[in-house]
Amino acid sequence: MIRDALLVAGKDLRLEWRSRVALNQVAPFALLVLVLFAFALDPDRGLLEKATPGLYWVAVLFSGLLALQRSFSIESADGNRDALRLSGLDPAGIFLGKVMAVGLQLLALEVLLGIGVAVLYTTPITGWILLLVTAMVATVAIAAAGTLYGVVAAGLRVRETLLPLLLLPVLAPVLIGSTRAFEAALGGTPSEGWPWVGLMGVIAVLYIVAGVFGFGPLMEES
Amino acid sequence: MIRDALLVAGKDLRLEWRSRVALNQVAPFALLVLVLFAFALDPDRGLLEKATPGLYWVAVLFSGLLALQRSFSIESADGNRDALRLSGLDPAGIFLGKVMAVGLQLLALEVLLGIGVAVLYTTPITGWILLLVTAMVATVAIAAAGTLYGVVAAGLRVRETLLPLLLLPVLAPVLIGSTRAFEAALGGTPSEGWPWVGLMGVIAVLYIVAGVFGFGPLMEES
Amino acid sequence: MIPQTPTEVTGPASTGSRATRVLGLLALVALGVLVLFGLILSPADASQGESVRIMYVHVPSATVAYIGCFLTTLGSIIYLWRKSRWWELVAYAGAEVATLFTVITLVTGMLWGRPTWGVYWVWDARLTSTAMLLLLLLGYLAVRRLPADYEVRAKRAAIVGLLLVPNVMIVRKSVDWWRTLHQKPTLLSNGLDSKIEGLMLFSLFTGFIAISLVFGWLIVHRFRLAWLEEQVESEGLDIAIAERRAEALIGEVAP
Amino acid sequence: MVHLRGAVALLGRFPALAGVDLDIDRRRIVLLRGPNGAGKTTLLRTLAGLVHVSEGEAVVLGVDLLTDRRSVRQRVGLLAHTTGLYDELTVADNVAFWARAARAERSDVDAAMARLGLDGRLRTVPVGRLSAGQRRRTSLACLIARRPELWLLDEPHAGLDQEGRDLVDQLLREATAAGATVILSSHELDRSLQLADEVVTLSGGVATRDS
Amino acid sequence: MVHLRGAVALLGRFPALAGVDLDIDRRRIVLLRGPNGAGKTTLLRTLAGLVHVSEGEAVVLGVDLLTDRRSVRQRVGLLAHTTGLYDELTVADNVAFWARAARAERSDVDAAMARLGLDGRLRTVPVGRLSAGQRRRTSLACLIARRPELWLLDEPHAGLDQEGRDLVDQLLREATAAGATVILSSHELDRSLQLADEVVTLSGGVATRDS
Ligand code: HEM
Ligand SMILES: Nc1ncnc2c1ncn2[C@@H]1O[C@H](COP(=O)(O)OP(=O)(O)OP(=O)(O)O)[C@@H](O)[C@H]1O
Ligand SMILES: Nc1ncnc2c1ncn2[C@@H]1O[C@H](COP(=O)(O)OP(=O)(O)OP(=O)(O)O)[C@@H](O)[C@H]1O
Ligand SMILES: [Mg+2]
Ligand SMILES: [Mg+2]
Repeated sequence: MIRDALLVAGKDLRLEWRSRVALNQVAPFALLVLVLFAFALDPDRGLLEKATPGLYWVAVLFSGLLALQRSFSIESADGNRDALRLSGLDPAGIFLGKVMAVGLQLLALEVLLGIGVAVLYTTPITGWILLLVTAMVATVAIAAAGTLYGVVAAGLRVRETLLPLLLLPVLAPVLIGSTRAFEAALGGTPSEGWPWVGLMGVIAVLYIVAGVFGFGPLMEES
Repeated sequence: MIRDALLVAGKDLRLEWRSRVALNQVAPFALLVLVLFAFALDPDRGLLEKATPGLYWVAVLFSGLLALQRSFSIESADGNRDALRLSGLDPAGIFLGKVMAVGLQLLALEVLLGIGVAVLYTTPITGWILLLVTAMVATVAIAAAGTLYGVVAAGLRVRETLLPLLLLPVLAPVLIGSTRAFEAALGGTPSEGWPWVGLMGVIAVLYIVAGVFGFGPLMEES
Repeated sequence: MIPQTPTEVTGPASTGSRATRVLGLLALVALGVLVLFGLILSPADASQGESVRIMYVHVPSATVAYIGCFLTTLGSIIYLWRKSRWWELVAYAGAEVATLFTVITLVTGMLWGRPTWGVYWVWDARLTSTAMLLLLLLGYLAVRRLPADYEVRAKRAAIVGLLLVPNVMIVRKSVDWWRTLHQKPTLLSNGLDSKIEGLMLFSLFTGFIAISLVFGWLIVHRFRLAWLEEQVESEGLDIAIAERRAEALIGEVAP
Repeated sequence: MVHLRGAVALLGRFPALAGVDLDIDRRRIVLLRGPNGAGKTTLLRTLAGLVHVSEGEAVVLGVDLLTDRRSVRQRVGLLAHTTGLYDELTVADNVAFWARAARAERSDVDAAMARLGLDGRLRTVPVGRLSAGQRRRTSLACLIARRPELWLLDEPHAGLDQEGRDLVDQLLREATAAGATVILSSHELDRSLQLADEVVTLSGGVATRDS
Repeated sequence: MVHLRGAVALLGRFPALAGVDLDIDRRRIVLLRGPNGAGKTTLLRTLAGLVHVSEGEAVVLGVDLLTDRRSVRQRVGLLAHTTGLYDELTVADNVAFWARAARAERSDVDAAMARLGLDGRLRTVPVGRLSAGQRRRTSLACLIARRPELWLLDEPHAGLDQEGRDLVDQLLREATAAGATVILSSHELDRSLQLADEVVTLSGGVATRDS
């Protein structure tokens, strides 16, 4: 399983290396989302600062969505699904491999967005440990849920529209949790943040487990 | 040109009629975005109400993006671009046809989101004429710019990521303009809104002209 | 049998010439003069203190970034019209260098904003429109660097580049009607009156000259590099054709 | 009809056509053959005005491809490997759209579908659910409804059953009888050598005419 | 090896296989033929464990397809029309990925690529830029590197040049000599009738064995 996961992750990252889509397109888009939000809200200091954690995570979510779509558009070639089913790769391995590749790209995005937020919204940063742990856990949760639902949407020619629809409600708790945890960290009350991290940890584990067992049947259909 | 435009628009709408992607997926997504925003911002009444026009248009933008991606995923079948080039259809006609089909779907989305906003955020609605004209003009601007950049991104297997990157900064003025116009309408000072409508009209015309002339060369390459 | 890739073919090895070396030298000298006047000779500003020295880089950078954008749009128009590769490369070089100077403007502006406004960033009209400009440029570069053939990338990028300046103008105009904190035009609107003191004004002009020279040098070199890559490619073409034809002979021996 | 002299076509940097000489008269059926990667598909796409000719002479249907590719396109019909059909639309919708885009009459559309056996149950099946051969037939129906002056067919027999193959041969003979010119590529030599008036062998991007 | 009795397979609501009886022994080369839409592709996909059998009996390689499709899949090799290759990765990357996914050795991968003539310039070309036949060869290379027990080939000759066709015949003969079983569909009867030990004709989702 681990071997298969590494094989798949390696393939995805090599493809990214050759095509540089995440680098040239997803990363600028992430910054864009930040700027856009600032447009939409009145450029009134107080409001923006209050909403920073929420906006950060909404931005992560939207650009993460793009990274996920790319991850599945790779697999959308005609007959790719059949090829994977015939390949002998362990479905759990495929799942973990894609989670790993997406997770790595997401982490890079989050660092970038973090810098963007810190600079653009001039938020003073405190509570490092909580921030880092929150980011890690939330990333795993997003990557796992995204990959699981990604395969549901994949191969239906409606990926672009279906994936966000499936994913956003599922990730709403992650959005709330990570926002609250960030607020706690930035607000100097980390102890209020940890329960949220715990919640997201539960979600992450839930989706990893669901993916490891559910990916097989999902690839199975028809 | 008009004949070709109608042929293409008819084909797109028929395809939507058969597959119901916009109806079953884009529309729920649009509502979802509204709900998500309510989550991300503190569910503090005052803040939400103040930000309603901005959030409405951000929601229109994101779900319009999906509708556009769908419009081009239709054309992404292997060899479709060649087929269009050989078809004898006037490129300007193809452009206008796709703008028409997307525009109609966008208008439907806007009505839906309007109802959503009115209900979810309990915003009292005033200044009907300005609201309607703003929506019309903004729709044309979004559809025209989106279709033009859609074909720039089309056919390269990177559509999902490239289109938002290209489109969002271009549409930022539309976002600002329509938000301000809505604010003016809802705030009871329509006269402040009209200059913004004019600005969006300029954008719409710019992109329609660029599309009518640029679509040919864009389909030409290689 | 691994065929030679076109880049292994040797061509003119340098991107410089006598003229550009002189240009580079001038740019260096001007930068030296700028450092001398900007950091040492010119006085600190009455209200802004030492931080005013950032202006000598900030303002010229913004200006040349605009020039770069203009070059991109111009090059794109001519490429679409005349299919001129030369102009396409000018457009590309313009966009890359404009991106660089936009970043410099943003960074210097932010460094300046901290002591003057107390924050690195505000959602002010000019700042926001500068950020948008950067994003538009990144969009152009993303298209120009698509993993596809030259013609495909060039044509699509040209359409984006064509709309670059109009877009910048629209973004500019739309945010101008917003709230503004940034410096209003001081130089031209007020003429050379007492607002800027003599030595500061001279330093600023030195800044313009130095940055413009650097800009020119970068554009010329970026363009030359791209051009040489093109040349090398087309030189590789004859070899490639010969190799391709050789395939045929092998094919005929064993049909 | 077709006149190429030293025509070079690049795909990316690769000279898929490395100096092709070719002259074809009206009403001929010409077979292109050659090993995989020889450039047959590229040659057909070039003649259809889809690939840019970067060197040499290239005149098709009296139009110079170096200066004007667009006006050639509407007058040729290309049967390619990729069909460009919309998977979610039915067979009838697809044929109607593509044929009417090329200004074909309604009656031609129906005749073409009937000719290829697409007038029964298959009419209302979405193209995405067709078998390989049925899909190919749909593509062919779009083509014949257009009545092109120059037919360019990339392995037209591939995927079709015996009856379909005979039908293709017959369609091509009818087309030349009606004044059109036909160029096809094929790896199925038995059948296509019988069909063709002339044979051109492509290899390494260069063409040689067989006696 | 293969035992079907009254096997029914639905695609959507359409019974693409409407009660197929079929028995195939080890080391045989079996040809499936029949008109377009007869169900050849569906039958091959069913035997590969990709399509659900809703009625009847179906046993492949000793595994009952009605209860366990997954364990069959790793032991068969399917050459389909759609290749599932990653367009942006090179030929070598693709073959390596798919072959190693099936636990093939590095040396087998290289041998397979050499066998299909993919060891020269083509190694490092992205698959999206290959010609139709070259793409097909890449797909075949993935297949032979896996060394399946049961080979299922959907029109294996299509798109290949003369040398490639001979190579396919040779590969299949070698495979049966090494103990594998081969089932192929084809519309190219001249060649495949010579190759096959047995011929099965499919029509309207029903199979009949030719004497
Ligand atoms: C991130 C922050 C900043 C950005 C993105 C930025 C951007 C720009 C741009 C684009 C221009 C050229 C405007 C034009 O010619 O149309 C400019 C000019 C200028 N900036 Fe900034 N700026 C920033 C911060 C600052 C700060 C903090 C100051 C000083 C208080 C400042 C002072 C000036 C001045 C004096 C000019 C010349 C104005 C003129 O004569 O037109 N900028 N800036
Ligand atoms: N961008 C590229 N880089 C390198 N080689 C390329 C590129 N694009 C195409 N090729 C090569 O150009 C040739 C194109 O051949 P073409 O598709 O015309 O062959 P064909 O004669 O139709 O072959 P087949 O019989 O396999 O269909 C192939 O050798 C292919 O590998
Ligand atoms: N969802 C569906 N609804 C209706 N008919 C369907 C559906 N899916 C498949 N079919 C039909 O099932 C049949 C599938 O045939 P299959 O692809 O197995 O044919 P084949 O023998 O391989 O034909 P070919 O020689 O053309 O490749 C076709 O007639 C097709 O139209
Ligand atoms: Mg070919
Ligand atoms: Mg079939």
